[in-house]
Amino acid sequence: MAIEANRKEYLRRLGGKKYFILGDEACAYGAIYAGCDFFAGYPITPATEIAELIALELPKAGGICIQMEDELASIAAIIGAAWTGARTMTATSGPGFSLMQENIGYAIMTETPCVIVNVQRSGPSTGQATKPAQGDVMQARWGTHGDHDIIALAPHSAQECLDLMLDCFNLADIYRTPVILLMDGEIGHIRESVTMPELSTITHAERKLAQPAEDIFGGPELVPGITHYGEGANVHVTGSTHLANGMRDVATPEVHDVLLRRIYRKIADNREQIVRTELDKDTDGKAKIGVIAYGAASRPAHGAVGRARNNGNAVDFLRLITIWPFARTQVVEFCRDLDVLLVPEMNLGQISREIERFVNCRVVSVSKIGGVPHTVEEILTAIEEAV
Amino acid sequence: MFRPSKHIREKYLEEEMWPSIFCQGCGIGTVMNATLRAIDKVGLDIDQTIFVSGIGCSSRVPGYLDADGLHTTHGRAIAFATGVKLANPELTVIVFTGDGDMAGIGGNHFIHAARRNVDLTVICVNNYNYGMTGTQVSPTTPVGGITMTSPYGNVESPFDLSALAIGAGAAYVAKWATMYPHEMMTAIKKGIEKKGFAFIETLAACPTGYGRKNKMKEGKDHMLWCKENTIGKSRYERLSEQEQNSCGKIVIGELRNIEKPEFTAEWSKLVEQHYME
Amino acid sequence: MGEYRHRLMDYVREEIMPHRFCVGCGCGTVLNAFVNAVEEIGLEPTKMVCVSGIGCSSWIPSPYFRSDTLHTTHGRPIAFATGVKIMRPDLTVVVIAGDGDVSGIGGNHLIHAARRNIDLSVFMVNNMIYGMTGGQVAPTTPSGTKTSTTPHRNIEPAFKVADLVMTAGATYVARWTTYHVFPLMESMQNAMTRKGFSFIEIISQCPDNYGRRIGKPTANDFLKQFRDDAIRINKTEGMSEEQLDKRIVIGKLCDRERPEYVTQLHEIIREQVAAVKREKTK
Amino acid sequence: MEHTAIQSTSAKKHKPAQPFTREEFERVRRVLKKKVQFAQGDVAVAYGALLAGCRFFAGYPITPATETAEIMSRLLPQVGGTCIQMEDEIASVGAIIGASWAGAKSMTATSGPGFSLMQENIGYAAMTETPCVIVDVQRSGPSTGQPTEGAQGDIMQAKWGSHGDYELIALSPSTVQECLDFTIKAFNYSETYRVPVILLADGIIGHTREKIELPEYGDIQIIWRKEPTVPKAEYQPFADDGTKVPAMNVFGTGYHSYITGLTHAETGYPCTDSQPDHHQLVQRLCDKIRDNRKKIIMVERDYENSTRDETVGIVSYGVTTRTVYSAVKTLRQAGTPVNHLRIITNWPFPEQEVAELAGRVNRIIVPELNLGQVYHSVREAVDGRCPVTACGKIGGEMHTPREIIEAINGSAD
Amino acid sequence: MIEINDDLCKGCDICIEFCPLNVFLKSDTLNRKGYYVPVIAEEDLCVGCRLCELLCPEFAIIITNE
Amino acid sequence: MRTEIRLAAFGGQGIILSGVIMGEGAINDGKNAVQTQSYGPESRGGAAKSEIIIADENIDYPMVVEADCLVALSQPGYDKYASEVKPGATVIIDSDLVETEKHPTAGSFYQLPFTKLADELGNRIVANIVMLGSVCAITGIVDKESLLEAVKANVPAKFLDLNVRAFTRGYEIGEQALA
Amino acid sequence: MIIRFAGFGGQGIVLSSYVLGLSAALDGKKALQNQAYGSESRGGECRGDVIISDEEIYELEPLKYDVLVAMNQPAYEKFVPLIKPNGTLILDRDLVVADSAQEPEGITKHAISATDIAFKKFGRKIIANMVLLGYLNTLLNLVSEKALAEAIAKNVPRGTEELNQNACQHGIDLARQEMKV
Repeated sequence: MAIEANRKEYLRRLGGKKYFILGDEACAYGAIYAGCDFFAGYPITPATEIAELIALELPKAGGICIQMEDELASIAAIIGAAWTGARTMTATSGPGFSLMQENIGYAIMTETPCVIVNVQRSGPSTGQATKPAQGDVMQARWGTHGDHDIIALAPHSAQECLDLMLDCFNLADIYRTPVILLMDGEIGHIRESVTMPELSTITHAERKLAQPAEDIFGGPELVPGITHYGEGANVHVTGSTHLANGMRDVATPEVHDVLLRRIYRKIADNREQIVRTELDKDTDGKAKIGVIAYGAASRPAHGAVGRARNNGNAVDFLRLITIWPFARTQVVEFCRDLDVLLVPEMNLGQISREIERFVNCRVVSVSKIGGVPHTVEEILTAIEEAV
Repeated sequence: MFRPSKHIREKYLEEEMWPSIFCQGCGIGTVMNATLRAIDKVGLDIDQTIFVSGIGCSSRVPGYLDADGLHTTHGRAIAFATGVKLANPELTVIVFTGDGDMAGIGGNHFIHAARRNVDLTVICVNNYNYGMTGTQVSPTTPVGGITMTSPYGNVESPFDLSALAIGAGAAYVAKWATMYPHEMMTAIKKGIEKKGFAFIETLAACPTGYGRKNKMKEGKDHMLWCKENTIGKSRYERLSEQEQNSCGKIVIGELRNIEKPEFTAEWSKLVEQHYME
Repeated sequence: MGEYRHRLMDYVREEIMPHRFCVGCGCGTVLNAFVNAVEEIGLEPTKMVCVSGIGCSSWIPSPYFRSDTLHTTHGRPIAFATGVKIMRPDLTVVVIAGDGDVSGIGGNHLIHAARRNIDLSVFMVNNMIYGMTGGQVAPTTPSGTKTSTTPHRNIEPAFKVADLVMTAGATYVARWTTYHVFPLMESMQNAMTRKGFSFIEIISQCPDNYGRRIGKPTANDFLKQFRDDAIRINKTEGMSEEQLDKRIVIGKLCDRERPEYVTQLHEIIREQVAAVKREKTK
Repeated sequence: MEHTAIQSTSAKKHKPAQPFTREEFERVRRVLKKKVQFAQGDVAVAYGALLAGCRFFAGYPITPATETAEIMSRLLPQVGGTCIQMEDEIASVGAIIGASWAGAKSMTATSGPGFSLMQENIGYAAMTETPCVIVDVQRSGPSTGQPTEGAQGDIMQAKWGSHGDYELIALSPSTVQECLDFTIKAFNYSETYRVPVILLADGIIGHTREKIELPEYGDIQIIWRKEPTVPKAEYQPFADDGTKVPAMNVFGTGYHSYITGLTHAETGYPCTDSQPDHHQLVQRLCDKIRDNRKKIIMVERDYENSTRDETVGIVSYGVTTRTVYSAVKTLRQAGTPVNHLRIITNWPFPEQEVAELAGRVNRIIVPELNLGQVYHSVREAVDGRCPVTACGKIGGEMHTPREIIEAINGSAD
Repeated sequence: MIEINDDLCKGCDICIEFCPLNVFLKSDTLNRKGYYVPVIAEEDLCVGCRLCELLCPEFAIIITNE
Repeated sequence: MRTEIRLAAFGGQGIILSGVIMGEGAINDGKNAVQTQSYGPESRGGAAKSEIIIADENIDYPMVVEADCLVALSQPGYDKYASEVKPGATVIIDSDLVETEKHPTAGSFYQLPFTKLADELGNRIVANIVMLGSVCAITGIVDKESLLEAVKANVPAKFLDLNVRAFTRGYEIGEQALA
Repeated sequence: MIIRFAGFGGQGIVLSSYVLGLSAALDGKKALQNQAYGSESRGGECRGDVIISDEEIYELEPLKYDVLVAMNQPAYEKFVPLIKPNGTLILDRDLVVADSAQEPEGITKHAISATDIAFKKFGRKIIANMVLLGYLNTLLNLVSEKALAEAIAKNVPRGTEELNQNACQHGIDLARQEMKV
């Protein structure tokens, strides 16, 4: 979407600067770059820093930040704001994310573009409040009731927190769906060098607008155009099963079937357009061992792969940037010639189970919980054991 | 007024957990102190006293006590406590909570429990901000207050928690500050003895959080501020209407004490009528 | 449809009329009063956003009122509306929902919005019951009443929601019934034209799921009671709480001024944007 | 008289249902009246709960689960229990956890949107090992979807809906009688393993009326949580006695236990800074279910003696099973050998049982009232042994037997 | 002039009960939904106070100035 | 022997209760029965459907595939389900609320004034019980006494007499129609 | 190079690690900074880690480190065994009683009276961390002094820039003296 003048002014000042900042803070800057107009949140460790920086900086760029009375209200407010045409987001962590589940379902059902950042911490329940984890991966996919699909991305560095925010907002607008940035407390709470991009290098996807009198909840396209509030179209938005024109019809099975399958397919059918991975193939191309990781766990994993190669072992490495929809094709391709696949994660093996569904090689979950990320050494040991 | 606290310490504190996580000058300790003295005065059987809390600094209190404690999810302490009380009405249930926990995320449970008049004693440490997460704006942050999420000054009006409790129907409501520990203790004692929903709001310092950002760097700064900015209920009532409107002070004291049917007692009557022999 | 067209049909989504409220349901009357109020003040429905939650009265704007409408999750309409209002302060944002929705599950959002004094008009249709799910006890159900989840009797006192909202800090609060349609309409006009958080509690009837249980099976039973029990706020002086408990206090309960939330929020943004500009020119 | 009903059942003994005496049971039976009834699934759930000794119910109205709350509110006072309608679902699950610690077997019932709201506190119950039963009468979602239509769309949510790693137990009934029986089972599992148990009913079975028969004393087993036997000073509320399920005290009995959703040591006190402690705790929470999967997992097998090449497999659960029974009969009459595996325990997932089926059939189809959820778990368990086809249906109507037969005939191509 | 739309009416009788001048009367005509709709008994009595119009939950009554 | 009955009406006409009574009647007969329903979120006036399956054996699939008997108390209900009946099925409609000349495939077709009859009895709320009586007489699926017992067990005590009269009246009309 | 600062909350531990990491970033090196602290805002266990490297940094929370700056006794006792062989230990002599038996063999140990200096020379105990930071940096030649000065200037409370710079400079001087010796 077009950037308004105030924000251009603000971003021009930032462009090219290098900051040594938290992943959380980079995420907040990313949101400002992405044109976030409205942020609503509620304090929760370790995501609070996002809200704090946004509260400080977003007004300077002409955007609005509000702290709501709880997480339920936060996501409700950003959905409401999204229907006025605003780019909106909230940020939270596990317990707050659990509270948001009902309204995430609402955003999916009403095809509301918005971004939800979940800085994952060690659970279940309040668990280790200040410690990182990757335990909400499956929750991001299945946390709300009923059938749906979802887009979720996982950054592995502070810089990527910024970069992926742009992707999140763009994907949300392109596919008219809530997008989840699955950060983790580790990446959120490390400080690294982050380069603020030049304004000219930023691309903003356009939210497709519906033609007058066009249906905004159906029609021939998988992703219908949207019409915002206040334009005289008398838009009707409901989380109940609805017809293409937005009117509620909760009794006709076909209406539900058509609606839900389209909402599901707009992500499933576009999987290849959405999915991003990062591949580091062993130069020999003979590797029989592979490692797949994402987010914080991918850092030591990548380091361990490098060390293993130095020790003379051929190992391939694939990093999942997009977690949902699942990078099925890429993972199957990656594993085709492997004997063993290692999947280090900071949970009890959530994605490794997902991978197991699609590949034929042996999948070893290198899981670690308790709020401390893997060390390079630990993953290296796992690789060497696999050899 | 205070006797040496050794007695209280030995009687009620869980040694293993001390020292507490509270910052220097934090008001929570004072409130806990007053609470334990009140319990002692009432002569509660500590075995039959359950402490329930949510999430936040003040919600850590039950962890420091040698008693049954239920440290729950954010904002839900009163809901959990309702379950405890209803399942076993003979227990004394005390909820320890903070402004953000109780009136922010948990505001709904607060007003509904007050309406139902469930026999709980809710002690709310109001320190004007979310302290544990590092000083964010809360529903009690004064207008203009600086926090990490209101860096340009808070534009929202704060709740008067006690007024809200009265509006929702609480049977006993008192507001004090850590500046007035003895009165606070008496209020908590009356609250515990009250058959019904009792709410005791205590204004407290958060020197590291709200205090530091708002010129009350030390615990005592807040206490002095309270001295300046509060007025006893009876004195307030003696003022003319005009004076009341212009004095700009926080009214403290026992704000409400009424009798009304209590939930578990009413339920017992119901059971009495319908119990199938 | 029928032999004539109602003069206010332009304001409703005619294609889905007649509406689906039960016989004699007060929601229809509230919709009627609301549409009249909108017409009376000449408000363009295209300059309005109506937000509602889950429950029978949430259907008043959604789908029946022809404006932009947001039909949200249970209890959350005020939170959704907050987002809409902040981003589009120029639009009139109205929340119409029921007692269970606004003061039951959504009580927290209600008191916080009142505290913030955000420029919303909240019209709460209080039929004293959860009607859509078939008649369960609500926070507004009078004590002693038998409902489907208090089959023996309700032992909880009812919320006086308007009074609660007042203590939470709302700047305009009124209470009317579905019998008092003319003052209700006028009050709605006031609410929608003033700045700040306005709350109108509309005591309404649910003949089917509430009335039948309490021996008031028709709308008229309720309306007669509303007519007889109602007492204007200015006539309550000197009455004891006990006496008042038996009556329905109607009228404007408060109308006061306090800075409005969204205006101040936007003020901060103007200041900060200006500060960035100054910094640049420096 | 028993004004004391509340007190005698909880305060004095602190064991509302333990021992669940014959006298108590008979009282419940008297309250429930006729032995053979024509009742709804939701009602049967309430009956099951009362027979299992449930003495506390907290809920919030939601279609299609409301009837359970209505029955509980009518009958609980008659047996001396307590029922409250809370201000929302978050509070409801909070209250039942509190009540469980105060010594009552407790339950709530909801549907999709409410279930989503409960997720945070379900995680709390898992973390604090609080026995409680949550009934999710699934309806068509996401969001408000089709409120009055049944569905099976919350299966994955039941396992993954709260944040972090945890295990719980979920059962799905297919008849009204099973709504009753499995609710009793749910309480037994929850007391045995100190875990929240989800009864995954659905709007169809919840609102269907069928013949049920109430059990008599001695017909069923009622289990009460393991209580501490060590002296109070030595008691640690989360210490593993070798079974991975710690003994549980009740509030007000002088054990002075501290219960927190934070990562805690065996004493119950928080220790959020230690990686090994967290690992040990969460691993145990998961293992206590995983290690006992043989005892927990229930399936129903209907296998034929036929060669693998010609046999088709069907995996079903919940109400969909009813259609499959019909389809299987027709298929067999037409000469198609079918092996039917019905999953009763949805979580933990019966991986071995599904794998075993995969070894007997040339393909498996999974009919369910969603876009394919258990299908994923089946495919994972089958692990390439045979092709697996999803056969999802959404919109609020059940598959017809014909649709399943067509899906099977279609999947052969 | 009073107009009643029979198709919209659900026969709740509010207009009959609360018309200050008893303009309406219950009929024995069932409409398509099975409700007995009101009829205008004494149109001349109507003073156009619009109470029935506003009270009607169904938008079934309209008073015009004629 | 499996018999499928479908009742279609507006919400509020009491057909869900009718279904319950019919099912319970079958249970009283010693048979198995399943009763299901669907209705919109509004309490009154929406489309409502109640289905009963009665069989001697266990009932697997609990839904109606092709109805042996359709009873329609509303025009939309009739329009929607008229075509989904077995060839030769019994179709019964309320003559005041459903307009149709005849049913194309029905084996037998009855137009009976349930609502009117109920009004004559003094309360239209018992139209559903009148209907039950007629259905009982016409189809004979459930024994009359068993069904009457179920009626008595499911109506408020103070309306017991009215309901019994309604049932009896319905039964008479049904018998007359058969004749 | 992996450096851990450890002490209790309120000693400026996180700030020290942040300033050092930022300096390295300003020098154009790869730098990663991480912290851990308990739930309490003050007085709890607190640590800040910095990793400085010319190459990509993969390790997020290393188990062993090259340098430990210990600012209280519990931190010393907890982390001293985790110093790599040939690593460096720097401690605040005023707050830590060293016990050689616990220390891994081969490490180099430096002790200065940072808190005492901070209080006596500059009147503020709180800037002991700056003394240690300057000392550490010069001793091990981690980042350029220019970058360090810039990082300090940007991140200490307004009005205390000079004080902090002076404290840091004092640490630098201490190290220089020591190295000359």
